[in-house]
Amino acid sequence: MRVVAHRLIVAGCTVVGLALVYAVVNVQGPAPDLALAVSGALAESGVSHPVTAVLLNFRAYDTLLEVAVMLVAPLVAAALPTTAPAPAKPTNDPVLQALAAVAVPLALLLAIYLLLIGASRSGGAFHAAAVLAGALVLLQLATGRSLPAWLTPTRQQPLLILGLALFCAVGWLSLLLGGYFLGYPPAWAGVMILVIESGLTLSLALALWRLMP
Amino acid sequence: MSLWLDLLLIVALLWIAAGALFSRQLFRAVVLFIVFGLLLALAWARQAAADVALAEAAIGAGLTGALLLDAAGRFRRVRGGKDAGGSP
Amino acid sequence: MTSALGYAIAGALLVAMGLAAMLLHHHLVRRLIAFNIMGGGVFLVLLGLAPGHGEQADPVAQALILTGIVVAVAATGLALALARRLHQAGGDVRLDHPSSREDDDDQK
Amino acid sequence: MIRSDALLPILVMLPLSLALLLLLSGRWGRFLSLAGMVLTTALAALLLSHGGQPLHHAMGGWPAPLGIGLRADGLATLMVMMTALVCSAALIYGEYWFDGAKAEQGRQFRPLAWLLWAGVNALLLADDLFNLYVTLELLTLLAAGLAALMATQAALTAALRYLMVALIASTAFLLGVALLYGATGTLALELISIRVAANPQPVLVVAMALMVGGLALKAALFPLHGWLPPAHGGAAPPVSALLSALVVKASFYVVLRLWMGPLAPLTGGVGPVLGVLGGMAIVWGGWQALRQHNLKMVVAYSTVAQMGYLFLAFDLLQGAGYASALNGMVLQAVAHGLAKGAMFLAAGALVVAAGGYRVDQLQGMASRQPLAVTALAVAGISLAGMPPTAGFAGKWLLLQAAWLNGQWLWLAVMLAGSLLTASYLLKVVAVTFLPAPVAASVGCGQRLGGVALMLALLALLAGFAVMPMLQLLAPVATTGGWL
Repeated sequence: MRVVAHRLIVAGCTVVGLALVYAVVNVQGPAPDLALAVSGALAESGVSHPVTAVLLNFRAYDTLLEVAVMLVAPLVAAALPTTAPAPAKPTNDPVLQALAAVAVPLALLLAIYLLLIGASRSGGAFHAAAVLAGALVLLQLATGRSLPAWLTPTRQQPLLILGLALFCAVGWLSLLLGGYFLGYPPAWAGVMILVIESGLTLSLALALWRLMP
Repeated sequence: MSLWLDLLLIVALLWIAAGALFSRQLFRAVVLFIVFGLLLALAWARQAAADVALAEAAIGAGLTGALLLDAAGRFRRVRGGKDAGGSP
Repeated sequence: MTSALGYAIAGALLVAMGLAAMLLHHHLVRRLIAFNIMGGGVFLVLLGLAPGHGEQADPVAQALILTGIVVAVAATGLALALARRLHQAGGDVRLDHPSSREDDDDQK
Repeated sequence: MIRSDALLPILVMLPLSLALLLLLSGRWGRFLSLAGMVLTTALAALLLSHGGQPLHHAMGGWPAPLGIGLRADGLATLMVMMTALVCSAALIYGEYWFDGAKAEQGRQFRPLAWLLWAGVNALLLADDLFNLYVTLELLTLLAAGLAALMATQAALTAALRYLMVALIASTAFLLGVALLYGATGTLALELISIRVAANPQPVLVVAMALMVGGLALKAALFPLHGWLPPAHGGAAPPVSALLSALVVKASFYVVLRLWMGPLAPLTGGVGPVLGVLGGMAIVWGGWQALRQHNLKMVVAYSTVAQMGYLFLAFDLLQGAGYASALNGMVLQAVAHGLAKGAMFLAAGALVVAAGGYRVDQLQGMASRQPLAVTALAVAGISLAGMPPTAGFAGKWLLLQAAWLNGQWLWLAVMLAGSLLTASYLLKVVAVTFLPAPVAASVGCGQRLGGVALMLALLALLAGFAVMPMLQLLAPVATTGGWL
């Protein structure tokens, strides 16, 4: 019975795979007019890197909702408390500690660098946040502590929602001034994007860190 | 020349993915998944998608890999004493 | 252009392989590996088919994939948070049907 | 001065911003939530007052192919209003349900429920394919998190199973998005419709199968419904109401949107498939609901059956019956949302009062929990499609469509489904009138039942608003939505 089910699954997935390959090979694509539209509007977007322009200006609303998605997991995890958080156990590994002493400050610098160059080259809030979260993981592994003790989960809440809150605030402001949602004035777009991205870096780093057990 | 490199990368991607998906040992599967993430980052870089390559390496391979590694260790002994990972 | 198509085909195959693994395995960690590999395959298709432009890959497709990667890690994190709680409550993280629980799917 | 079409982003941003505020506020959360409820429902009513005139807002001020649009027509407007009513009822109910020992869970429920409200509104108003994907994922993760909120082993297992199924479905949907993007070079729904119509490539059938299949899985269409009863039946009652009334319906709504828009030239062979599966869902779900001994499982299987009507109707969406079928579908979706929400809320009240989940424990409830039993009965009348409810109007229009198209089999299946619905609900309601065996009862106020009754009465009242609702839908029904 079970073997039959397995064979059926394998056969079904083979059919799916063939159908997908057929589709992928035969799709006739149109002219790349959307990419041209992106380069055409790039000058008004406040940044010079097209991917950042799409993420934080042209399709910023997607990014806003995505940050909300990112918020769900830490919130649910907080709502389902495990009985006792495992006591932090510092690994007394001198190599790891030496590594952390060098790598963590470097990661901090790298995160700031990634955040700032996002406007003109590959980088931005998501990459910076991932590096920052990685640094926190390393710190935790090496020393058994990462965030300062006073930053309890309850007190992390404002930091966790900072990025989304900034995003919303800019959106409300643009609406209340009679414009479109998240419609930045071109002169201010660069600054607005940097402010939002800075908040996002901190919040996303914390959210990613909180996914870790 | 570069076409061969792409072809090699594609074969490696599929090969490593098969290992990550169907390896008998859970731990090995997770490690292969991390390797897959790094190869995928390489594939993004080959396709001139630098932003995606960076994110894939940091988030796809790094953070997801770390999460899965922890989980593999945590859930290796399933209730009832059976070893779900299948490792000896 | 041909290599873009090659990556897209690889993506299609990865999706099919991931789907098979997702259906064949019951252990949550294995399913999450499969989910993430399927996701990688979808992203390969997305970029491979995206209308290209110049020396940089389609910026819209790149932005969509970045969003997708973050959503995938959020889903993985949520699933593992639920699983840790379930594990603690004495539940089984192999989400198979109760009737087939005597089989150990990883020992076939 | 605020633009008039700013209403659309505000309908998303107000619930989202409130969710953030609720995460920070302690004691004031309850009042904040109440005020937000009134405000958001008033805004939904304001959208209703536009009378189905299509509203459009370009997010970021970037017009469609480059930016993301929000759009509201009569269909979206009705669904936004239904969402407001169900969310309000669930939130008020939550204030009473999560008290005492469950107060901590209640503090977590509030922001998550508000995020869900924002997510549903975002999905209903989305005019962009990838944006639809992001909102679907937001709803999926929220639904799984909310279903797990009770933190029992059964609830956690059901939530994880649901999450795994839903993630496969999301991946399939996203692959469909990738194919459509590759074929049309755009994500704006209207532009995709135009380009697909201009060049309906056969490969797009694969994209369609992936998207419709993924969404059907998320909407628990037979035979992919197995995850639903444990997840919806095992959650806290206000959560069950949100999941059954809104989250599964969101997936159906996306199918309908795509069906009338981008996928319209490709739907030919798919309608009958959805019709058959929907018909089987009606019969199988109804039959299972009749067999259940657990009250919440009766209600959960009823969702499987009622979603069957919505999918069966895709096969009626053709020929002479097109307009009737569309109107019937939307009315059925709205009526089911209100009635099913009320039913889960009433079931929660009865379970508390009876001290158990079994139907046979409900004896004597008609006198002890009159409000909850009335809510159950009124909601049941709407679900079974009896006049004068909106459920009646919806099912009547669906029958009319089947009649006009000469699809006699579907006519028979839908009538049989109504009989099944009436039987399982009558069975439950009848038990509550039996004399109670022992007087020993768990103390429980009437407030939970009262909230459920309010929502049930709204389902009844919607029956008197059928004509205005059809007027709202008229432009959608004649033009097929986008074009």
